[in-house]
Amino acid sequence: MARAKAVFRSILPFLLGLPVLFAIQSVTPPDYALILVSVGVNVVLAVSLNVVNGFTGQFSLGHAGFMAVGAYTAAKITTGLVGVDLPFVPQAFSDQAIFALALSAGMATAALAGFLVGMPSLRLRGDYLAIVTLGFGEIIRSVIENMKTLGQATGLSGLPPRTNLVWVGVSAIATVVMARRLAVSTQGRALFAIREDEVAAEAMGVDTTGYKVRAFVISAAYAGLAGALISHAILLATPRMFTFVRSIEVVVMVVLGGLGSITGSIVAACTLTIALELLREFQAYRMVVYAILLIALMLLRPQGIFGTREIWDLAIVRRLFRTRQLAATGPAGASPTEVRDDSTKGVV
Amino acid sequence: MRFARALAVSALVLAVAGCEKKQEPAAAGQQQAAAPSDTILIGHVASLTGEQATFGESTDNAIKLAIAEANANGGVKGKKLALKTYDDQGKPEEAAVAATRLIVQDKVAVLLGEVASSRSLAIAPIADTNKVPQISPTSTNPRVTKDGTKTRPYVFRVCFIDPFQGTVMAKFAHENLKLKRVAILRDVGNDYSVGLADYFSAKFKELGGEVVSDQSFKAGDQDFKAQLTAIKNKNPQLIYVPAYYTDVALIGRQARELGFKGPLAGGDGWDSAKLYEIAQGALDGSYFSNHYTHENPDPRVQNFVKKYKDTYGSVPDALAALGYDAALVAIDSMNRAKDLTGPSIRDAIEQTKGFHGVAGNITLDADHNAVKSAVVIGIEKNTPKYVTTVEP
Amino acid sequence: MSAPLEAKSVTMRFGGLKALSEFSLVMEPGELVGLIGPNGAGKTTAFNAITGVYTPSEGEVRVSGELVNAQRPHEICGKGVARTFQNIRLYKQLTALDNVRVACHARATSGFFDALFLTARHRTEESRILSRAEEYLKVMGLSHRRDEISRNLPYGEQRRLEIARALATGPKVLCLDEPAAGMNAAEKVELMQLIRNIRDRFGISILVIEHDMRLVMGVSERLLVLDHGVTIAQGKPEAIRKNPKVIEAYLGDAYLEEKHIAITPEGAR
Amino acid sequence: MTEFLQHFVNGLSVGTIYALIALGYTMVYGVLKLINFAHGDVYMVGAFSGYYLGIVGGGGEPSFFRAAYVTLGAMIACALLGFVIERFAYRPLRHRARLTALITAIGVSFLLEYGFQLSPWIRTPVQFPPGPSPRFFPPLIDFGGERSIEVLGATMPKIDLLGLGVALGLMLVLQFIVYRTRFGTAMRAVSFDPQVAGLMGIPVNRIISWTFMLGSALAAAAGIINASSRPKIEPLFGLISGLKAFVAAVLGGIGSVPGAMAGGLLLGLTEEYVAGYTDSSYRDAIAFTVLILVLLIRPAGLFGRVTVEKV
Repeated sequence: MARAKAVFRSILPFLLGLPVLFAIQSVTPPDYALILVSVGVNVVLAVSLNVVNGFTGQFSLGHAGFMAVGAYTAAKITTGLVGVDLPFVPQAFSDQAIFALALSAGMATAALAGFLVGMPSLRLRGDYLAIVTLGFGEIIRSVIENMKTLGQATGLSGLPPRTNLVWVGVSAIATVVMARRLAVSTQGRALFAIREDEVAAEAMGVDTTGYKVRAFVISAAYAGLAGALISHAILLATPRMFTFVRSIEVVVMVVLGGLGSITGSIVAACTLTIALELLREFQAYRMVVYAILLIALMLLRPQGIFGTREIWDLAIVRRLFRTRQLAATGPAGASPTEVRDDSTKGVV
Repeated sequence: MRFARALAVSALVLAVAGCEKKQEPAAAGQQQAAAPSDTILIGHVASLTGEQATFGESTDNAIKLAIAEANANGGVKGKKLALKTYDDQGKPEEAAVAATRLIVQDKVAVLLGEVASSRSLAIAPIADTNKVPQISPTSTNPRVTKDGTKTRPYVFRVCFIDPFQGTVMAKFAHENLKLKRVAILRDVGNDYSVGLADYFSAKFKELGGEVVSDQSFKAGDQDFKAQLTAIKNKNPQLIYVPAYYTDVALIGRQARELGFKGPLAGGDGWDSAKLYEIAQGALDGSYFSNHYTHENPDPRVQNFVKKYKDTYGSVPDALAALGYDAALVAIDSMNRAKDLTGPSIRDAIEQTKGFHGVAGNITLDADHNAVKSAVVIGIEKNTPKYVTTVEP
Repeated sequence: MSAPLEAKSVTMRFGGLKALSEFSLVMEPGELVGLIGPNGAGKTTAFNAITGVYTPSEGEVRVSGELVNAQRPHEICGKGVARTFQNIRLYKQLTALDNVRVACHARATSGFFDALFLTARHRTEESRILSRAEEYLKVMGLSHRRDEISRNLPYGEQRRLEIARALATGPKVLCLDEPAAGMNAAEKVELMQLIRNIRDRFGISILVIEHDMRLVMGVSERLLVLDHGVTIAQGKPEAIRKNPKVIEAYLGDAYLEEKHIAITPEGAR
Repeated sequence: MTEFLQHFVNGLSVGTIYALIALGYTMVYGVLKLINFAHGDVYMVGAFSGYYLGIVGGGGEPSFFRAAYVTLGAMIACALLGFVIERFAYRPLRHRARLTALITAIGVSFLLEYGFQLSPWIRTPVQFPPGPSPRFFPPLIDFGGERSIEVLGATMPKIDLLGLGVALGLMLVLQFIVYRTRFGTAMRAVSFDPQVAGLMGIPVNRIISWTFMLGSALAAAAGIINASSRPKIEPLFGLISGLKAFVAAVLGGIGSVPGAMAGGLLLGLTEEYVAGYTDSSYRDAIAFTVLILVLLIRPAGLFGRVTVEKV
């Protein structure tokens, strides 16, 4: 019974989210669907990168590399199993099951890549780490460009159209839930401790290297998921989709949202993606406007949209919800009541 | 709890936003193609910014020219044509979004683009699903119009594909130039370059020649001497550089600086006035395959070259010529189509036969590829000179 | 039963410099030992060598009999040696409670998987950590600061919070690096009393670095005096007080203290 | 042997450019601990300034005078650009988290790259912005007769030789400035601890501005030298070079002047030999692998000093 309850609590966000997602899926026209897919994918990317850059304070610039690993793995599986049906189930279900398998495989290989990259590089700090992760990202891309089975520069095309808003939504929820649960857990606090003071974290029994690698692996897995999703939305995986510029875009979202703030990452990912879409009318001026926007936003709110806090920590939002608690606001995941009233609040 | 609440609220907001957004296009969307309006919109997806912006720019310029001409001649079926171009920054995922927006929101009758195969591949499934024909001006990868064994019903191109162009130069080098030993320098990050290089290499070997060195670079590199030194050391008689003029000009210069005296060769990516401006004679004695030649006395070609030059101040490159042709084929097909719905236009495009474009006569085969002759152009005294025509 | 902490002829070399030579110490259970010496005597170096921040160039460090020389600080912490820092190193942006909760993590058994899937183990662990953390805050008299960002605490409370944090790792040996630095005389006396209480309440051994000799003599059962990396004396406070070597080494510093000339905490590394 | 030597010569030529850009990176990083992401684009602007100056003034025959005028002009233009960037995009964020300034740096980088890709607003006497298509950079110096010299069968363009000389000269000048002048002393003080330096009466803001201007001017010089040797310029050509130069700076130990020089040359030579002797399609991958290996063995780069955090 307790076990069933635990399982239920664990999947509750998804149970709540699914009907909403199906509703959204059924009413969204295809043009908005594709935009929403990229919004969702960017949320996955930004929130997962936040685990490394924001929670743990390690500056990684290799997110696109892990996306590529996830995308190519998943694409290989779905294209390889195209036309394969599981017995005894309808074809649509079989397709989705294979896609789920492909997504998981993408996450797993990306996580493995994250482990291989993280093990050596996380000995380095700050900008050195940044440049090494960037280097790894480029190495991954370079390897793909040279592999005949991965289609070299053309990449893999003709992927089955499996990504839909439900998948993207579930992935986004999964990422946010992952980040949030981490933030309020003792493991997450260990990550914050590493960000705040690595020496002191180590002295208080936090295996800093191990935790950094773990954060890196988790983050890479979700990047792989994002890669798999976007490639099955545009039915294509090419090295050009995973350049270091892509990694930089994600870093921009994370910093703009506020390092360590999950809701900040979400809001920044949505805002930037939609803003870029609205700016499409400007044609060549689009990126210029975008650049000016970026500089202006950073100058106006240097701490990011929400700083290290979450949206509900902001005074205006608090008033809106008349939160009981008036104590000083904590940084991401530091809200102390979170664990205590677990019985009612533990859902996410 | 607070978090759960926030999540719920944001989900709600998202849902509401989704519904709201839904309303306007749905309302407007019902009458889609049947709506009597006096303009026909043509969509173009191009890389107006990013690494390949220069190609997107010339294609877009040429398309504008074609549409202006068509409008001056009375438009199509009594309606004026209008062009809507979206930038994709040279990214496939952006191209997909841009294409979707053009089709669903702007309701374009025909979609033109993209220059690069990797981006055309992102657009192709969208064109198919929405039953709006796509004509790519310059995507040469066979997979653009053919998904596995199945031809994509709504995707066409007005250029020849890699297997043909690669073999043209291989044959020319082997038979006309009587060369036995060649080297290849390819742009490993560019599907166009890799495709051409592979087909060239296969054909040249099949003809009994030898590829002594196969080197790579990446677009944006400034220095190619490492590869060229290695190549020169193998003593090839010719270096095949299937890349864009932006890189080829520097490659030519650096090959000469290293003392390589033989010819270089390439494909239609070479065709641009910039090539000669930057190479400054370094490419003299080289050859490249192309769709057409500026020297062609055909008034259509001369007219296009002159107009383009007058409007944009530069000689059109191959990308411009093909962009122009793609637009012309689209306009011609719309004229022939029984109505302006996607399927009708598609049928009309499919029947394109012997169409007289500036970059050659276009006949579309069963796989929606343009079957047309290629010309080989030689470079003498830093100017292009027509050499020969190769029939398919 | 071996001693909770034992250092045998530990030597630390940095290039040609011998920062610590032949440092030996056996901590008995429940013992309160003072480590004193003038600025630059190698006190903090000794701490760093014991807690794994540095790997000793020579000699052995044993925790409960186990050799821990090459182990990393978190491993040594896990074996039961906790420390504070001379220049306070709290997690500045976290609340007081979270600072302590991080330390409770050292004894946690649940992993990332439990956290991400909210297993039963994770939940019991979290509530256990919470109650423990609150207990330590209470012991150190910081309950009222529970939810405040640690950066915003007054100096003295930051010091106390650091001790609470070290205690929360569940140590057998607690190493305090100048816990009274920067406090006034009354606060210092109060703190020393607190340290004694902690020792009595948790039954752990405590090793204190202190600059102020008189103060540390009041609380310690045993003293160790370092000068230029060399242990010049050790024994009961009364004996140390009379030791001529100690007086000689300390003259300058004691003099300074008397004149109330500020000595920056950084000075004694 | 000839081939080996030829590769060496080629590698030096590429490495010179990396080194020159890396010098600017390293200086800015030294004082601000900021990855000036826009540095590669300042390099691009430098080349374009030279291009415009070459067309507007002094057009006509290449000469030493013209080269000097164009180079100095471009250096001044970029110094001003560097000043503006620092003043308006970085200074307001100096006391914020370092990643914040990195984002504005990315913003500035985008602004320059995409701004220069716009189609021209001004058409005479020059087209500005230049638009995306590549442009030919006119020769500034006429070496008369042969453009290359030959050493043991390896050819080296004279312009590359000149570039190497200029780069080494600039490095020595920089080393002199940093270690032998009052300005350099102040710079090092600011680098060590800006707050304390401020308390000691050093005008921190002015020192940082000057450092930025100096770094940007170096980038401009690199732009001109590169464009003279490889006369094709376009708005995005600073992106990759900037990245590589940053790698070079890190390789040499970021913050170190000789390190930047050594890192640049080493990276240039590594790439060259990798591309020349192994599989050139892995050129970038192997260059990055070398970087990673070096950093794993020497975490602070070749010339950087490992700073042990005091506990």
